[in-house]
Amino acid sequence: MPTVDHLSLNVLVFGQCRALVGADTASVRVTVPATAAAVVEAVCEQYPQLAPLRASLLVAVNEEYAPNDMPIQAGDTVAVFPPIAGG
Amino acid sequence: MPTVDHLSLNVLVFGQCRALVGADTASVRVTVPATAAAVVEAVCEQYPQLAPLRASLLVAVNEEYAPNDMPIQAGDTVAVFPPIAGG
Amino acid sequence: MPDTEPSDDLIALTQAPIDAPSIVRRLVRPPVGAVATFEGVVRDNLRGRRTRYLDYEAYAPMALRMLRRVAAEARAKHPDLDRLALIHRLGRLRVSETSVLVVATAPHRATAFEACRFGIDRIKTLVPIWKREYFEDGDVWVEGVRPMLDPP
Amino acid sequence: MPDTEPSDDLIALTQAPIDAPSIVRRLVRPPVGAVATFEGVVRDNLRGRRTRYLDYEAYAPMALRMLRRVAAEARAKHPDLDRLALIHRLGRLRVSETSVLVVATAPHRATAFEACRFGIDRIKTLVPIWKREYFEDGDVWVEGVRPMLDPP
Repeated sequence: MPTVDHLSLNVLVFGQCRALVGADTASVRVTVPATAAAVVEAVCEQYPQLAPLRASLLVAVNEEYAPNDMPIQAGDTVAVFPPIAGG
Repeated sequence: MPTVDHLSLNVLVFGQCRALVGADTASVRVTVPATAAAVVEAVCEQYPQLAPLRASLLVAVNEEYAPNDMPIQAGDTVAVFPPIAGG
Repeated sequence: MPDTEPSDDLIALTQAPIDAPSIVRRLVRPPVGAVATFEGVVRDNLRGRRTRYLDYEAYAPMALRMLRRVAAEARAKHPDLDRLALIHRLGRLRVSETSVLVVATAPHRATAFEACRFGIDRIKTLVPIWKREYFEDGDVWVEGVRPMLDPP
Repeated sequence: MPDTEPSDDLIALTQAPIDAPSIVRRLVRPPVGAVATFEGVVRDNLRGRRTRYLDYEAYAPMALRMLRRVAAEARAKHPDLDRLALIHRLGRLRVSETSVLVVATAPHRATAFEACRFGIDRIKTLVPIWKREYFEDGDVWVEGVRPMLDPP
Protein backbone atom coordinates (compact mmCIF):
# COMPACT_ATOMS: atom_id res chain seq x y z
CA MET A 1 0.00 0.00 0.00
CA PRO A 2 1.96 3.08 -1.20
CA THR A 3 1.96 5.88 1.39
CA VAL A 4 1.02 8.46 -1.24
CA ASP A 5 -2.50 7.01 -1.26
CA HIS A 6 -3.05 7.57 2.46
CA LEU A 7 -2.87 10.34 4.97
CA SER A 8 -2.10 9.65 8.62
CA LEU A 9 -3.85 12.07 10.92
CA ASN A 10 -3.78 12.71 14.65
CA VAL A 11 -7.34 13.92 14.97
CA LEU A 12 -8.06 16.08 18.02
CA VAL A 13 -11.07 14.80 19.91
CA PHE A 14 -13.21 16.63 22.48
CA GLY A 15 -16.13 16.15 24.82
CA GLN A 16 -17.65 12.71 24.85
CA CYS A 17 -15.37 11.72 21.96
CA ARG A 18 -12.31 12.37 24.07
CA ALA A 19 -13.82 10.43 26.96
CA LEU A 20 -14.61 7.48 24.69
CA VAL A 21 -11.22 7.51 22.95
CA GLY A 22 -9.45 7.87 26.30
CA ALA A 23 -6.89 10.27 24.82
CA ASP A 24 -6.62 13.78 23.35
CA THR A 25 -6.21 12.50 19.80
CA ALA A 26 -7.39 9.67 17.59
CA SER A 27 -4.80 8.38 15.12
CA VAL A 28 -6.41 7.44 11.81
CA ARG A 29 -5.44 6.73 8.21
CA VAL A 30 -7.63 8.03 5.42
CA THR A 31 -7.29 7.48 1.69
CA VAL A 32 -6.49 10.56 -0.39
CA PRO A 33 -8.12 12.69 -1.60
CA ALA A 34 -9.69 12.89 1.86
CA THR A 35 -12.69 14.87 3.05
CA ALA A 36 -14.11 15.81 6.44
CA ALA A 37 -16.75 13.10 6.04
CA ALA A 38 -14.05 10.53 5.31
CA VAL A 39 -12.27 11.47 8.53
CA VAL A 40 -15.46 10.84 10.51
CA GLU A 41 -15.83 7.48 8.79
CA ALA A 42 -12.23 6.56 9.54
CA VAL A 43 -12.47 7.66 13.18
CA CYS A 44 -15.65 5.64 13.72
CA GLU A 45 -14.13 2.59 12.03
CA GLN A 46 -10.85 2.70 13.92
CA TYR A 47 -12.51 3.71 17.23
CA PRO A 48 -15.73 1.68 17.17
CA GLN A 49 -16.78 3.14 20.54
CA LEU A 50 -17.46 6.37 18.61
CA ALA A 51 -19.66 4.72 16.00
CA PRO A 52 -22.92 5.28 17.92
CA LEU A 53 -22.26 9.06 17.75
CA ARG A 54 -21.40 9.01 14.04
CA ALA A 55 -24.48 10.87 12.75
CA SER A 56 -23.98 13.78 15.12
CA LEU A 57 -20.20 14.22 14.93
CA LEU A 58 -18.76 17.54 13.78
CA VAL A 59 -15.44 18.21 12.08
CA ALA A 60 -13.24 21.28 12.35
CA VAL A 61 -10.33 21.87 9.98
CA ASN A 62 -7.77 24.45 11.05
CA GLU A 63 -10.12 25.65 13.80
CA GLU A 64 -13.05 26.25 11.44
CA TYR A 65 -16.20 24.15 11.15
CA ALA A 66 -15.89 21.99 8.06
CA PRO A 67 -18.66 20.87 5.69
CA ASN A 68 -18.74 17.16 4.80
CA ASP A 69 -16.99 17.73 1.48
CA MET A 70 -14.16 19.89 2.88
CA PRO A 71 -10.87 18.52 1.48
CA ILE A 72 -8.29 17.53 4.09
CA GLN A 73 -4.62 18.22 3.29
CA ALA A 74 -1.48 16.97 4.95
CA GLY A 75 -0.60 19.43 7.72
CA ASP A 76 -4.21 20.41 8.45
CA THR A 77 -5.30 20.51 12.07
CA VAL A 78 -8.36 18.26 12.17
CA ALA A 79 -10.74 17.88 15.12
CA VAL A 80 -13.79 15.69 15.63
CA PHE A 81 -16.32 16.31 18.36
CA PRO A 82 -20.01 16.02 19.29
CA PRO A 83 -22.55 18.87 19.15
CA ILE A 84 -21.52 21.87 21.22
CA ALA A 85 -22.96 22.67 24.64
CA GLY A 86 -21.37 25.85 25.94
CA GLY A 87 -23.08 28.50 28.03
CA MET B 1 -67.85 82.75 48.99
CA PRO B 2 -69.17 79.79 51.07
CA THR B 3 -66.43 77.23 51.79
CA VAL B 4 -68.63 74.34 50.65
CA ASP B 5 -68.16 75.53 47.07
CA HIS B 6 -64.38 75.33 47.21
CA LEU B 7 -61.67 72.89 48.13
CA SER B 8 -58.31 74.07 49.43
CA LEU B 9 -55.50 71.77 48.36
CA ASN B 10 -51.82 71.57 49.12
CA VAL B 11 -50.74 70.08 45.83
CA LEU B 12 -47.42 68.22 45.86
CA VAL B 13 -45.14 69.44 43.07
CA PHE B 14 -42.08 67.72 41.64
CA GLY B 15 -39.31 68.17 39.12
CA GLN B 16 -39.34 71.43 37.24
CA CYS B 17 -42.68 72.31 38.88
CA ARG B 18 -41.11 72.19 42.32
CA ALA B 19 -38.19 74.31 41.11
CA LEU B 20 -40.56 76.89 39.60
CA VAL B 21 -42.86 76.98 42.65
CA GLY B 22 -39.88 77.19 44.98
CA ALA B 23 -41.54 74.87 47.50
CA ASP B 24 -42.69 71.25 47.91
CA THR B 25 -46.35 72.15 47.58
CA ALA B 26 -48.59 74.58 45.75
CA SER B 27 -51.59 75.84 47.73
CA VAL B 28 -54.63 76.23 45.50
CA ARG B 29 -58.38 76.61 45.77
CA VAL B 30 -60.61 74.82 43.29
CA THR B 31 -64.39 74.94 42.95
CA VAL B 32 -66.25 71.74 43.72
CA PRO B 33 -66.94 69.34 42.16
CA ALA B 34 -63.24 69.37 41.24
CA THR B 35 -61.37 67.26 38.72
CA ALA B 36 -57.69 66.58 37.98
CA ALA B 37 -57.88 68.99 35.02
CA ALA B 38 -59.33 71.69 37.27
CA VAL B 39 -56.39 71.29 39.65
CA VAL B 40 -53.94 71.84 36.80
CA GLU B 41 -55.89 74.95 35.76
CA ALA B 42 -55.90 76.28 39.30
CA VAL B 43 -52.18 75.59 39.80
CA CYS B 44 -51.29 77.35 36.54
CA GLU B 45 -53.49 80.31 37.42
CA GLN B 46 -52.24 80.71 40.96
CA TYR B 47 -48.58 79.96 40.01
CA PRO B 48 -48.27 81.67 36.61
CA GLN B 49 -44.65 80.51 36.33
CA LEU B 50 -46.11 77.00 35.67
CA ALA B 51 -48.43 78.15 32.89
CA PRO B 52 -45.92 77.49 30.09
CA LEU B 53 -45.84 73.81 31.14
CA ARG B 54 -49.62 73.50 31.35
CA ALA B 55 -50.16 71.23 28.33
CA SER B 56 -47.63 68.68 29.55
CA LEU B 57 -48.47 68.58 33.27
CA LEU B 58 -49.52 65.29 34.85
CA VAL B 59 -51.70 64.76 37.89
CA ALA B 60 -51.57 61.96 40.43
CA VAL B 61 -54.33 61.36 42.94
CA ASN B 62 -53.51 59.18 45.92
CA GLU B 63 -50.30 58.08 44.22
CA GLU B 64 -52.02 56.94 41.02
CA TYR B 65 -51.92 58.70 37.66
CA ALA B 66 -55.22 60.50 37.20
CA PRO B 67 -57.15 61.08 33.98
CA ASN B 68 -58.38 64.64 33.35
CA ASP B 69 -61.88 63.89 34.57
CA MET B 70 -60.80 62.16 37.79
CA PRO B 71 -62.88 63.66 40.63
CA ILE B 72 -60.90 65.16 43.50
CA GLN B 73 -62.28 64.75 47.03
CA ALA B 74 -61.32 66.47 50.26
CA GLY B 75 -58.52 64.43 51.83
CA ASP B 76 -57.07 63.22 48.53
CA THR B 77 -53.31 63.43 48.07
CA VAL B 78 -52.89 65.37 44.85
CA ALA B 79 -49.61 65.87 42.97
CA VAL B 80 -48.78 67.82 39.82
CA PHE B 81 -45.59 67.27 37.86
CA PRO B 82 -44.05 67.31 34.39
CA PRO B 83 -43.46 64.23 32.21
CA ILE B 84 -41.33 61.58 33.91
CA ALA B 85 -37.65 61.06 33.14
CA GLY B 86 -36.34 58.21 35.27
CA GLY B 87 -33.73 55.71 34.22
CA MET C 1 -29.78 48.20 51.34
CA PRO C 2 -33.26 47.58 49.90
CA ASP C 3 -35.89 45.74 51.85
CA THR C 4 -37.09 42.42 50.60
CA GLU C 5 -40.63 42.50 49.22
CA PRO C 6 -43.20 39.85 50.14
CA SER C 7 -42.47 38.33 46.72
CA ASP C 8 -38.72 38.30 47.52
CA ASP C 9 -38.19 40.98 44.91
CA LEU C 10 -35.83 43.83 45.78
CA ILE C 11 -37.53 47.18 45.20
CA ALA C 12 -35.84 50.37 46.30
CA LEU C 13 -35.09 54.03 45.89
CA THR C 14 -31.73 54.93 47.33
CA GLN C 15 -29.51 57.95 47.89
CA ALA C 16 -26.49 55.67 48.27
CA PRO C 17 -24.48 54.25 45.36
CA ILE C 18 -26.05 51.11 43.90
CA ASP C 19 -23.90 48.07 44.55
CA ALA C 20 -24.96 45.83 41.66
CA PRO C 21 -22.75 42.84 42.57
CA SER C 22 -24.15 42.58 46.08
CA ILE C 23 -27.70 42.78 44.71
CA VAL C 24 -26.98 40.01 42.22
CA ARG C 25 -25.48 37.88 44.97
CA ARG C 26 -28.61 38.30 47.07
CA LEU C 27 -30.88 37.27 44.19
CA VAL C 28 -29.23 34.14 42.82
CA ARG C 29 -30.71 30.95 44.25
CA PRO C 30 -29.88 27.34 43.33
CA PRO C 31 -32.62 26.81 40.69
CA VAL C 32 -31.41 29.86 38.75
CA GLY C 33 -29.49 29.33 35.52
CA ALA C 34 -29.67 32.82 34.01
CA VAL C 35 -29.08 36.29 35.40
CA ALA C 36 -29.78 39.32 33.21
CA THR C 37 -28.71 42.70 34.53
CA PHE C 38 -29.23 46.20 33.22
CA GLU C 39 -27.46 49.23 34.60
CA GLY C 40 -28.26 52.72 33.45
CA VAL C 41 -25.20 54.89 33.99
CA VAL C 42 -24.62 58.62 33.70
CA ARG C 43 -23.16 59.49 30.30
CA ASP C 44 -20.55 62.21 29.87
CA ASN C 45 -22.69 64.16 27.41
CA LEU C 46 -26.18 65.05 26.29
CA ARG C 47 -26.26 65.64 22.55
CA GLY C 48 -22.64 66.70 22.63
CA ARG C 49 -22.90 68.99 25.66
CA ARG C 50 -20.44 67.92 28.37
CA THR C 51 -22.20 66.65 31.49
CA ARG C 52 -20.84 67.44 34.98
CA TYR C 53 -23.50 65.71 37.06
CA LEU C 54 -27.22 64.93 37.29
CA ASP C 55 -29.70 65.43 40.11
CA TYR C 56 -32.45 62.81 40.33
CA GLU C 57 -35.64 63.50 42.24
CA ALA C 58 -38.66 61.23 42.84
CA TYR C 59 -42.18 61.36 44.17
CA ALA C 60 -40.97 58.64 46.49
CA PRO C 61 -44.09 56.88 47.81
CA MET C 62 -45.69 56.86 44.36
CA ALA C 63 -42.42 55.79 42.73
CA LEU C 64 -42.16 52.82 45.08
CA ARG C 65 -45.77 51.93 44.37
CA MET C 66 -45.08 52.06 40.64
CA LEU C 67 -41.88 49.99 40.99
CA ARG C 68 -43.93 47.35 42.79
CA ARG C 69 -46.44 47.50 39.95
CA VAL C 70 -43.67 46.95 37.40
CA ALA C 71 -42.55 43.90 39.37
CA ALA C 72 -46.11 42.54 39.47
CA GLU C 73 -46.49 43.10 35.73
CA ALA C 74 -43.22 41.28 35.06
CA ARG C 75 -44.35 38.33 37.18
CA ALA C 76 -47.70 38.21 35.39
CA LYS C 77 -45.90 38.07 32.03
CA HIS C 78 -43.20 35.63 33.14
CA PRO C 79 -44.45 33.04 35.62
CA ASP C 80 -41.04 31.34 35.58
CA LEU C 81 -39.24 34.52 36.69
CA ASP C 82 -37.36 33.64 39.86
CA ARG C 83 -36.43 36.99 41.41
CA LEU C 84 -36.33 40.62 40.35
CA ALA C 85 -34.49 43.72 41.56
CA LEU C 86 -35.69 47.20 40.57
CA ILE C 87 -33.56 49.89 42.16
CA HIS C 88 -33.34 53.59 41.32
CA ARG C 89 -30.77 55.99 42.68
CA LEU C 90 -31.74 59.52 43.71
CA GLY C 91 -29.70 62.64 44.43
CA ARG C 92 -26.54 63.84 42.72
CA LEU C 93 -24.81 61.42 40.32
CA ARG C 94 -21.54 61.88 38.46
CA VAL C 95 -20.46 60.40 35.13
CA SER C 96 -20.36 56.56 35.09
CA GLU C 97 -22.37 56.23 38.30
CA THR C 98 -25.33 53.83 38.14
CA SER C 99 -28.73 55.57 38.17
CA VAL C 100 -30.88 52.47 37.81
CA LEU C 101 -30.37 48.74 38.23
CA VAL C 102 -32.64 45.95 37.02
CA VAL C 103 -31.77 42.32 37.71
CA ALA C 104 -33.90 39.37 36.63
CA THR C 105 -33.12 35.76 37.45
CA ALA C 106 -34.78 32.68 35.97
CA PRO C 107 -34.08 29.06 35.21
CA HIS C 108 -33.44 29.94 31.53
CA ARG C 109 -32.15 32.95 29.66
CA ALA C 110 -35.15 34.02 27.58
CA THR C 111 -37.17 34.90 30.67
CA ALA C 112 -34.24 36.58 32.39
CA PHE C 113 -33.57 38.81 29.36
CA GLU C 114 -37.19 39.61 28.64
CA ALA C 115 -38.08 40.40 32.24
CA CYS C 116 -34.97 42.58 32.58
CA ARG C 117 -35.77 44.53 29.44
CA PHE C 118 -39.40 44.83 30.46
CA GLY C 119 -38.31 46.13 33.86
CA ILE C 120 -36.20 49.01 32.58
CA ASP C 121 -38.66 49.89 29.81
CA ARG C 122 -41.52 50.05 32.30
CA ILE C 123 -39.51 52.02 34.86
CA LYS C 124 -38.93 54.66 32.21
CA THR C 125 -42.61 54.84 31.29
CA LEU C 126 -44.27 54.49 34.68
CA VAL C 127 -42.16 55.67 37.63
CA PRO C 128 -42.40 59.35 38.67
CA ILE C 129 -38.76 60.43 38.66
CA TRP C 130 -37.19 63.56 37.18
CA LYS C 131 -33.67 64.58 36.43
CA ARG C 132 -31.83 67.84 35.98
CA GLU C 133 -28.61 67.68 34.03
CA TYR C 134 -25.76 70.10 34.76
CA PHE C 135 -23.21 71.04 32.11
CA GLU C 136 -20.12 73.21 32.21
CA ASP C 137 -22.24 76.10 30.95
CA GLY C 138 -25.74 75.64 32.30
CA ASP C 139 -28.36 73.02 33.05
CA VAL C 140 -31.61 71.50 31.73
CA TRP C 141 -34.49 69.52 33.09
CA VAL C 142 -34.25 66.39 30.98
CA GLU C 143 -37.30 66.08 28.78
CA GLY C 144 -39.60 63.35 30.02
CA VAL C 145 -42.40 61.20 28.69
CA ARG C 146 -46.08 60.83 29.51
CA PRO C 147 -46.70 57.65 31.51
CA MET C 148 -47.91 54.55 29.72
CA LEU C 149 -50.43 53.15 32.17
CA ASP C 150 -50.83 49.69 30.68
CA PRO C 151 -47.88 47.37 30.07
CA PRO C 152 -47.07 46.81 26.40
CA MET D 1 -7.76 38.29 33.95
CA PRO D 2 -8.59 38.33 30.22
CA ASP D 3 -6.39 40.16 27.77
CA THR D 4 -7.73 43.18 25.99
CA GLU D 5 -8.43 42.58 22.31
CA PRO D 6 -7.35 45.07 19.65
CA SER D 7 -10.98 46.24 19.60
CA ASP D 8 -10.87 46.72 23.41
CA ASP D 9 -13.25 43.81 23.79
CA LEU D 10 -12.55 41.32 26.56
CA ILE D 11 -12.48 37.78 25.19
CA ALA D 12 -11.40 34.91 27.40
CA LEU D 13 -11.60 31.32 28.49
CA THR D 14 -10.71 30.93 32.13
CA GLN D 15 -10.28 28.21 34.74
CA ALA D 16 -10.67 30.82 37.49
CA PRO D 17 -14.01 32.09 38.80
CA ILE D 18 -15.45 34.86 36.65
CA ASP D 19 -15.49 38.16 38.52
CA ALA D 20 -18.37 39.93 36.75
CA PRO D 21 -18.15 43.20 38.71
CA SER D 22 -14.48 43.74 37.89
CA ILE D 23 -15.18 43.03 34.21
CA VAL D 24 -18.03 45.55 34.16
CA ARG D 25 -15.81 48.13 35.86
CA ARG D 26 -13.15 47.66 33.19
CA LEU D 27 -15.65 48.11 30.36
CA VAL D 28 -17.60 51.20 31.37
CA ARG D 29 -16.24 54.39 29.81
CA PRO D 30 -17.64 57.93 30.04
CA PRO D 31 -19.79 57.87 26.85
CA VAL D 32 -21.61 54.75 28.06
CA GLY D 33 -25.17 55.09 29.34
CA ALA D 34 -26.27 51.44 29.31
CA VAL D 35 -24.67 48.23 30.53
CA ALA D 36 -26.40 44.92 29.83
CA THR D 37 -24.97 41.83 31.49
CA PHE D 38 -25.82 38.16 31.16
CA GLU D 39 -24.50 35.51 33.49
CA GLY D 40 -25.14 31.84 32.92
CA VAL D 41 -24.95 30.05 36.25
CA VAL D 42 -24.98 26.38 37.20
CA ARG D 43 -28.48 25.28 38.15
CA ASP D 44 -29.12 22.81 40.95
CA ASN D 45 -30.96 20.40 38.69
CA LEU D 46 -31.33 19.06 35.19
CA ARG D 47 -34.95 18.06 34.54
CA GLY D 48 -35.40 17.36 38.22
CA ARG D 49 -32.15 15.41 38.73
CA ARG D 50 -30.06 17.04 41.48
CA THR D 51 -26.80 18.46 40.12
CA ARG D 52 -23.57 18.20 42.13
CA TYR D 53 -21.21 19.91 39.66
CA LEU D 54 -20.39 20.33 35.98
CA ASP D 55 -17.14 19.91 34.10
CA TYR D 56 -16.69 22.28 31.15
CA GLU D 57 -14.18 21.49 28.41
CA ALA D 58 -13.25 23.51 25.30
CA TYR D 59 -11.32 23.20 22.08
CA ALA D 60 -9.51 26.26 23.36
CA PRO D 61 -7.84 27.85 20.32
CA MET D 62 -10.92 27.33 18.17
CA ALA D 63 -13.20 28.49 20.98
CA LEU D 64 -11.23 31.74 21.29
CA ARG D 65 -11.36 32.19 17.53
CA MET D 66 -15.14 31.70 17.60
CA LEU D 67 -15.57 34.08 20.55
CA ARG D 68 -13.70 36.71 18.54
CA ARG D 69 -16.01 36.00 15.61
CA VAL D 70 -19.06 36.52 17.83
CA ALA D 71 -17.62 39.87 18.92
CA ALA D 72 -17.01 40.87 15.30
CA GLU D 73 -20.55 39.86 14.35
CA ALA D 74 -21.97 41.89 17.23
CA ARG D 75 -19.97 44.95 16.15
CA ALA D 76 -21.12 44.54 12.55
CA LYS D 77 -24.75 44.46 13.71
CA HIS D 78 -24.40 47.26 16.26
CA PRO D 79 -21.98 49.98 15.17
CA ASP D 80 -22.80 51.98 18.30
CA LEU D 81 -21.76 49.14 20.61
CA ASP D 82 -19.07 50.57 22.88
CA ARG D 83 -17.40 47.52 24.43
CA LEU D 84 -18.10 43.82 24.77
CA ALA D 85 -16.94 41.08 27.15
CA LEU D 86 -17.35 37.40 26.21
CA ILE D 87 -15.91 35.14 28.89
CA HIS D 88 -16.44 31.41 29.38
CA ARG D 89 -15.34 29.44 32.41
CA LEU D 90 -13.80 25.97 32.04
CA GLY D 91 -13.17 23.16 34.50
CA ARG D 92 -15.31 22.11 37.45
CA LEU D 93 -18.20 24.37 38.47
CA ARG D 94 -20.58 24.02 41.40
CA VAL D 95 -24.18 25.21 41.73
CA SER D 96 -24.60 29.00 41.37
CA GLU D 97 -21.12 29.51 39.90
CA THR D 98 -20.96 31.57 36.71
CA SER D 99 -20.16 29.54 33.59
CA VAL D 100 -20.43 32.34 31.06
CA LEU D 101 -20.46 36.14 31.21
CA VAL D 102 -21.50 38.52 28.45
CA VAL D 103 -21.34 42.28 28.99
CA ALA D 104 -22.29 44.85 26.38
CA THR D 105 -21.99 48.60 26.86
CA ALA D 106 -23.43 51.30 24.63
CA PRO D 107 -24.66 54.87 24.77
CA HIS D 108 -28.28 53.64 24.87
CA ARG D 109 -30.05 50.57 26.18
CA ALA D 110 -31.45 49.01 23.01
CA THR D 111 -27.98 48.28 21.66
CA ALA D 112 -26.66 47.09 25.01
CA PHE D 113 -29.53 44.62 25.41
CA GLU D 114 -29.51 43.38 21.84
CA ALA D 115 -25.74 42.92 21.67
CA CYS D 116 -25.75 41.11 25.02
CA ARG D 117 -28.51 38.76 23.94
CA PHE D 118 -26.81 38.22 20.59
CA GLY D 119 -23.55 37.43 22.38
CA ILE D 120 -24.91 34.64 24.57
CA ASP D 121 -27.12 33.22 21.80
CA ARG D 122 -24.12 33.07 19.43
CA ILE D 123 -21.80 31.60 22.06
CA LYS D 124 -24.25 28.76 22.47
CA THR D 125 -24.47 28.12 18.74
CA LEU D 126 -20.87 28.69 17.67
CA VAL D 127 -18.26 28.07 20.35
CA PRO D 128 -16.85 24.52 20.73
CA ILE D 129 -17.41 23.82 24.41
CA TRP D 130 -18.83 20.70 26.06
CA LYS D 131 -20.12 19.95 29.51
CA ARG D 132 -20.59 16.86 31.60
CA GLU D 133 -23.08 17.10 34.40
CA TYR D 134 -22.62 15.08 37.58
CA PHE D 135 -25.58 14.09 39.74
CA GLU D 136 -25.82 12.26 43.05
CA ASP D 137 -26.41 9.06 41.11
CA GLY D 138 -24.52 9.32 37.83
CA ASP D 139 -23.55 11.75 35.09
CA VAL D 140 -24.41 12.76 31.53
CA TRP D 141 -22.76 14.62 28.70
CA VAL D 142 -25.17 17.49 28.22
CA GLU D 143 -26.81 17.23 24.83
CA GLY D 144 -25.43 19.85 22.46
CA VAL D 145 -26.43 21.57 19.25
CA ARG D 146 -25.03 21.69 15.74
CA PRO D 147 -23.25 24.98 15.11
CA MET D 148 -25.09 27.73 13.26
CA LEU D 149 -22.36 29.14 11.05
CA ASP D 150 -24.08 32.36 10.00
CA PRO D 151 -25.44 34.85 12.50
CA PRO D 152 -29.23 35.09 12.62
